[in-house]
Amino acid sequence: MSTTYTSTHTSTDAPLGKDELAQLVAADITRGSFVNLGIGQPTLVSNYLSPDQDVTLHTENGMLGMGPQATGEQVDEDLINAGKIPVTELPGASYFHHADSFAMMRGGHLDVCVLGAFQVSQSGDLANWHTGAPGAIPAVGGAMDLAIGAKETWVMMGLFTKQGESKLVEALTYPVTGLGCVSRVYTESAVFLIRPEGVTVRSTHGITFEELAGRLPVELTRA
Amino acid sequence: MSTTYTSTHTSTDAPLGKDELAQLVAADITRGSFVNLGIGQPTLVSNYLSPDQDVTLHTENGMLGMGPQATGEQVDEDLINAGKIPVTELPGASYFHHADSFAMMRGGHLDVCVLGAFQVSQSGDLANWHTGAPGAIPAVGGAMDLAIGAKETWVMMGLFTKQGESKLVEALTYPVTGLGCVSRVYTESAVFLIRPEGVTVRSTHGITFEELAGRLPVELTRA
Amino acid sequence: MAPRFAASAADAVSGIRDGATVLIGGFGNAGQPMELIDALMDCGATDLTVVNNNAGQADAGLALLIKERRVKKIICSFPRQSDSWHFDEAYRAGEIELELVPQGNLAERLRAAGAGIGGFFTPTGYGTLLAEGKETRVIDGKGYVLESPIHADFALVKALRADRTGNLVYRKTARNFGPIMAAAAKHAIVQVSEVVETGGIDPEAVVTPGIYVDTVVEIGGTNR
Amino acid sequence: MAPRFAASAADAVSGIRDGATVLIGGFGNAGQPMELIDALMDCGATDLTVVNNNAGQADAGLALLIKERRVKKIICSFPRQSDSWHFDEAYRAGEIELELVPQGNLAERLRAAGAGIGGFFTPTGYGTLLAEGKETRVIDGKGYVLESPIHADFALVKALRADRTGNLVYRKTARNFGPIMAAAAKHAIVQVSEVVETGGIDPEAVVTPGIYVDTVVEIGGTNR
Repeated sequence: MSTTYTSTHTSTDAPLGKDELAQLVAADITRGSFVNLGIGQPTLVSNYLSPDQDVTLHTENGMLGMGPQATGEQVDEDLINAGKIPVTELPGASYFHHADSFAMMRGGHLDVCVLGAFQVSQSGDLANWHTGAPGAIPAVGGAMDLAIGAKETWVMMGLFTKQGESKLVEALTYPVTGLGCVSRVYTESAVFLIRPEGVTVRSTHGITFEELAGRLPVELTRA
Repeated sequence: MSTTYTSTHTSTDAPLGKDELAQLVAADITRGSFVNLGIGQPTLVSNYLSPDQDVTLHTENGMLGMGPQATGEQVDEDLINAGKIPVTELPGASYFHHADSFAMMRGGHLDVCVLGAFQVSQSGDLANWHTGAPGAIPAVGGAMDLAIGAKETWVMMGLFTKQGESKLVEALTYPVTGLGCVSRVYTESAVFLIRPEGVTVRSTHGITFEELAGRLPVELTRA
Repeated sequence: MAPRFAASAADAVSGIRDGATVLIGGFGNAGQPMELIDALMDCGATDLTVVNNNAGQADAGLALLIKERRVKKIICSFPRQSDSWHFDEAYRAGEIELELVPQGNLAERLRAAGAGIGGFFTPTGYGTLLAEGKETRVIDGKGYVLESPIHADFALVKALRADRTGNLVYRKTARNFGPIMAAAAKHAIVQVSEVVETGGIDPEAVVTPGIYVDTVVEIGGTNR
Repeated sequence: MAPRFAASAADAVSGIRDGATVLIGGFGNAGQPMELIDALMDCGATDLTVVNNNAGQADAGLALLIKERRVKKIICSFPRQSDSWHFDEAYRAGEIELELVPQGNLAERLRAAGAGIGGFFTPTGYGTLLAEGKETRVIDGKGYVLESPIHADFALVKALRADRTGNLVYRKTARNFGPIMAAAAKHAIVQVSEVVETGGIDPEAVVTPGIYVDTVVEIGGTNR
């Protein structure tokens, strides 16, 4: 299943907050999709999926039909998401073991996966598992499986580092998670579509297209 | 799990009938084994397994805990064995799909598999799927999976062709099903153990060891 | 996406075009999607590649597709049976291509397609005619053959029950190839005895999650 | 063979010797066989190779085994966590070997071991540091890495319920690595909340057939 988007460029005066960004991602998910929201920031997206979108959430630790975070009496240590947070079960859920769960991802059955990132390259290469810093203990989890498994991989991230450098880059300087896998990047300042022909800016937020083009080391076209 | 047998040679005056042979195989199966009996003649073995042997039968079309052939009202077209014969379900049974079922075999989880054969070589190579005759339409089914999957593969066959030639051979002339996989051969005239050091005759039936040694193209030792 | 609930078997298979690769479930009569196969016969699609354990029996179902020369190639483990006369005739006439695959490799190749595996080393078939021309490798002293996934356009599967999200359960040995075929095909078409509301199948007992199911048709019938 | 029903967790793990490879189920606390891990701690076996999704958390279970330097090597996907201080210390001291594996490859390598697959081509990890030194291949334009099965001597698994033949069912996301670890190990040791008579588990709903289960210990406990 593909997703739809407006083909004309839009803009807002202010950068997007994390919840606004999550709302934007949620609105872009096609009705009836099967979606994995990774861990951390992308899980916010689930707060903005409407029931009539009929989206089914997958968690790679073995479940389809995951419901909202569990509270109070609902908390059950046998029912957690990939971030090890207690969740709930919706009608129509199913459970399966880890090999079946990752087969479901690797086999291309999920429509969309939304992930965080350290960097994304203009050709859709993703870095989100390892800083490569000396002395850092590496941990990968399901990051590499998620990156290359779904029909579409979308990234949610801040566009700039604390030092003001672009995290959308010509070529990755962090270790690779997956090659050529990212098709969209959602940031507080802009939404990017990564296509074979190059990077398109779908919308800008608190920054003009021209300012953005001046700050990023990547050739951009306006949607 | 290994199986036990008497280490001294035994003999009977007459060749074994099919049911006697099945009874002999059944008696050799260690208590608590998981066993696949293929199709055709080896399925007779199930008639001679005693309840206190606690043997669990596997059928490669997706079941453990297969019971006896179904009769009358028991017949259910959704419950068949690998030979497509209606069977029954015993308490403790389980069902699984074809990939899981063959993974169970290929992964070496079955203790014994009993198969028919056209030929067995002195090194345990098995031929039982294809005559290789010109114009014959080949069909393999689960034969190659069964041959190499179980911890032990036993063969039940007539020792001689209609022309009187030995089916226990130095090297196969029929197309191979599996290499070095057979550890025992049960025939009407003798029971053979195939070991790295050679072929041992465990028992003779209606033929002396010397007569047997004279008729077979394989070096034999007496148990 | 929640599956489409088709009005009839004919409606369910209406998207199958000439030249398609079609997986057909079942082992013997157990799990054979007979109504879907009959509908495929009626819909006229030809030049098909079919994957099934067998190559048709007697004068029904897949055997009729073969009789009418609608199947250009069959991938199966056990074509020759006492009542496979239509296949036998087409094969001897050189009018159907046969790819013979050991049953466990057939199952694993389908599983690999659904699981995104690019190829795998299997011990089954090593040293046999069916490994000729294939890459082999000795790993830890044991011989293996490299086998590839079998991807397909459609799967025709019979299950016992579906819920409204497409979750499936099967019945006894009729499960056989159904789950792996549903996952290996781009579009899985499933006939069931009954459709129940969402929540009507225990989440612990779901065998095929709805993500693998695209079209469902309720046939009713004789299941106990 | 029907499984042995052990009198205690200590009895259940008593066969684990120095140098063994031990698979430990669980993802977070869900499906962690805590009583079996504690018993492994008490039994004294050392020089272990452990396979788990993580590398121990806080001051319990696997973390304590690592603290005591009983684990010479760990194969896992996610060692570094906020509370993985015992692993972090051992690792920085060069006193534990780490084999880092993407989670899906870890699961598939365990599945391959149980399924008799000699190796498989997976797209996960292609072009990354974790594929360095491994055989790669481009198949139909897509890059794959060759990965090998992970065989083991023992598996420690937590399930919800066993019957007397060893058939198992799990509970919700506590299923995770249990079924594939039970199949990948020579000897699967399973702790369950309850044991029921043979026939007490629906044959259609069995997740791990008893053929994979060698030792069962009933722990009772808090499962709902």
